Amino acid sequence: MAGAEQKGESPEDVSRRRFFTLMSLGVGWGGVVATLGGIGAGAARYMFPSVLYEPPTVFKIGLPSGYGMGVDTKLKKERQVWVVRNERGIYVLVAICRHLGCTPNWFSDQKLFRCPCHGSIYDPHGNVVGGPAPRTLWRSAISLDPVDGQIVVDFNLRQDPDPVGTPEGLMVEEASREVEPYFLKV
Amino acid sequence: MWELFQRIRSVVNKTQAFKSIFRHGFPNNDGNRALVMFSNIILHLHPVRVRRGALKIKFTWCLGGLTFFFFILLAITGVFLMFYYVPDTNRAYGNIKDLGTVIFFGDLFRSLHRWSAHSMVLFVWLHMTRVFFTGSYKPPREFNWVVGVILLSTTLVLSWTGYLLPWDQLALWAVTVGSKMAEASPLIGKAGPFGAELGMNANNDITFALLGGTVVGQSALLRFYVLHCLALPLVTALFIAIHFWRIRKDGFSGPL
Amino acid sequence: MDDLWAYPYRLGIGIFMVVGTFLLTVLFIGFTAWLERDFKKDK
Amino acid sequence: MPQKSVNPGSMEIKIDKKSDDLLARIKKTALKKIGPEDTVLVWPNLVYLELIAMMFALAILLFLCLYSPAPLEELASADTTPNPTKAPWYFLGLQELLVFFDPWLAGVVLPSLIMVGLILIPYIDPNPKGKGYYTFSERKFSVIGFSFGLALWYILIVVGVWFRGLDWSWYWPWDDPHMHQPAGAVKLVDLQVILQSTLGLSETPVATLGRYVVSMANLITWGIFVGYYAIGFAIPFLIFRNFYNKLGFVRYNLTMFFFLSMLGVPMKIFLRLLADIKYVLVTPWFNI
Repeated sequence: MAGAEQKGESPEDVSRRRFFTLMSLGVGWGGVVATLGGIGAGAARYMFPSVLYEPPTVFKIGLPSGYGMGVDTKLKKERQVWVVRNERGIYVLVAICRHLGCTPNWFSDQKLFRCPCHGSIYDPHGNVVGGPAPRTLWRSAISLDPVDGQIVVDFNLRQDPDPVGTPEGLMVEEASREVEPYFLKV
Repeated sequence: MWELFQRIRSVVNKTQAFKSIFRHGFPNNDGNRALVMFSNIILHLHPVRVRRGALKIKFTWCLGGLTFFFFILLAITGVFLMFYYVPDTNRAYGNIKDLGTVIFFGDLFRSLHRWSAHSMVLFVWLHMTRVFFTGSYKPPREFNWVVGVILLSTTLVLSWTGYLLPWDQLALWAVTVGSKMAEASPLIGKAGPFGAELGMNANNDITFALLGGTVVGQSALLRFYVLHCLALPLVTALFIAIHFWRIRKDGFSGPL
Repeated sequence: MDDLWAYPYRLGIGIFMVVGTFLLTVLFIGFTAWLERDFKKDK
Repeated sequence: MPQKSVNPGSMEIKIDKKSDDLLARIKKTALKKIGPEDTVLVWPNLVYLELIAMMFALAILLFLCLYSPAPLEELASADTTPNPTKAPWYFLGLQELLVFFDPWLAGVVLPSLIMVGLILIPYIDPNPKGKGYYTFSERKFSVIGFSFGLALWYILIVVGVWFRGLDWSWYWPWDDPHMHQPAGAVKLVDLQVILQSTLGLSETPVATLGRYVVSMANLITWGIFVGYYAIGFAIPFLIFRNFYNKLGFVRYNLTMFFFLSMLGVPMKIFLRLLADIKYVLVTPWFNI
């Protein structure tokens, strides 16, 4: 409640009563605002759960010997990844279209990944050869478990190089992608 | 500093935006103090003036007001709990355990929800007692008393349905006891007098309708969840509105 | 009648309930009467 | 209030006869006029008091939350029943009644009687005095009656919360709560059986209504039960006649029915506690 200024008192020399009124108002309402602020901040923090119940993002996908040449789609449904082997080794592509996150499908006859949502097309290396996708497919970090020799995939640790626009599409030089920890020379 | 603030304030007060939001100046003069009552949706529950006796706590003890405060608190904390609670018999208990352990402020919101629930039930009883002892239910306010009794029963059922949701042993068996009582109701309960005569059995009596089955299980949890989170709060809010409306229209009964 | 004070405490429960109910009734009535006097004093 | 204003060149708002009546009617039902002299502005006085009350209540609630947070027992399992199983505190009064009454009485009929009785209070209380202020002297019967009912409700809750332990048997605070009480040595007997043995009545049934075999003792128990209500209705009618006149026939019977039922609850409890009577009245459909 801002009391009206007493008549004839210039704003500079604020009276002692006025001063203490302002101070007590400040402390009082300051306390209220601080408390509500604290509860608000707590409530905001409440919205971010500390424990997630999502499927684990680091998982094993069996021995390297279990995967033949070319694209293997057996883990796409359960883990949303493709395991690809070429002459030099193995890499794991993440089955998430870089345009808007749909799951593309592998067409072995055409040797292409095609996204059903907006028609993005990727080659087996993950380069964009058609459609609106802005970047190439992610490759997850993979390593060999020293104990049982299985391939361990870290789904959220991904290789995402900057592609180069070429007539054939958005390309990334393959040699630069086949590097530790996204490629296993097995 | 002070004049700067004053200058800003005078500028802001004149902007179209400010004037569209607040249809009255800062209530530091009687004119605005009356206007603030007319133009504010929440404050308009109050009359512009009350008798001096209203300010004394010794009449109403602020019981009705606090009951309404608990109801609002319950609504707010209830919404927060709903962000994490799933009425599924396999997950409900886990959600509540999470709320109590890993979710920041989760235990606070749940305890606050529980304590304001118990307080609301207690204060509804005390409020009813005060209204009886001051004879405030006498004509022309009889029906407002009836609305109060309806509010009392919805509060009890709200609290009872909420009791089941954590799905721990206390919850499950406290509610099973309650539903067994319903089974014994005459005419519509299978175990009640004249129930069997009317062909009531485990699959069509009142308890079956209450639990959505013959045992307190998933469907019972879901029914109680819907009743607790949506149906009953709406009904209670509706009757609270009627209750407040009649208080304003009939005026206070005492020296208020 | 066996010992009324032993379990199941029949007499004990009976007395407890009678005394409890009586005390609470007097408490509520007293509260009203006290408030009645209190408000008469103010008027 | 429709103002009377004349805007040049636009629709003119007139107050005609019909709206006058409307105005009059609105004035009659509208807010009770409060004289300006003994009133204060709601803003800031009442509004700030409400804010303080709410903050105070919130402070207490937060303290309670820290002091005793919401408990969580182990996961619900249908095969193990905790001992004792207690309903929330506000229903423990009913659960306590279950010890003394049949489930249908304690669980359904009594609560409904309470609710209906509460709803009827304004309609059966003819006393115009005592409106809007605390008074006992002017409203003795209603205050005593209500206080007694409230006291019963609270004492049953107190018993249910603090004095009931394993197997829902009675535990004094000094009893060991984890040790089961010895099995109840008392054998409860129906009133009609007591009558039969004491008065030596014959077993032969007086009448049979389908499943209901009415023996003489049973008939007497009916007499006792109905007699209780009949006497209850008659006494105030004969002795406190002005009480009856003030109430009128319908209100009197309603009031007495609820009052006698309220008195009946503790009486039944004591019959069972002190006289080991299980049921006053036994029929194949219900027992009281």
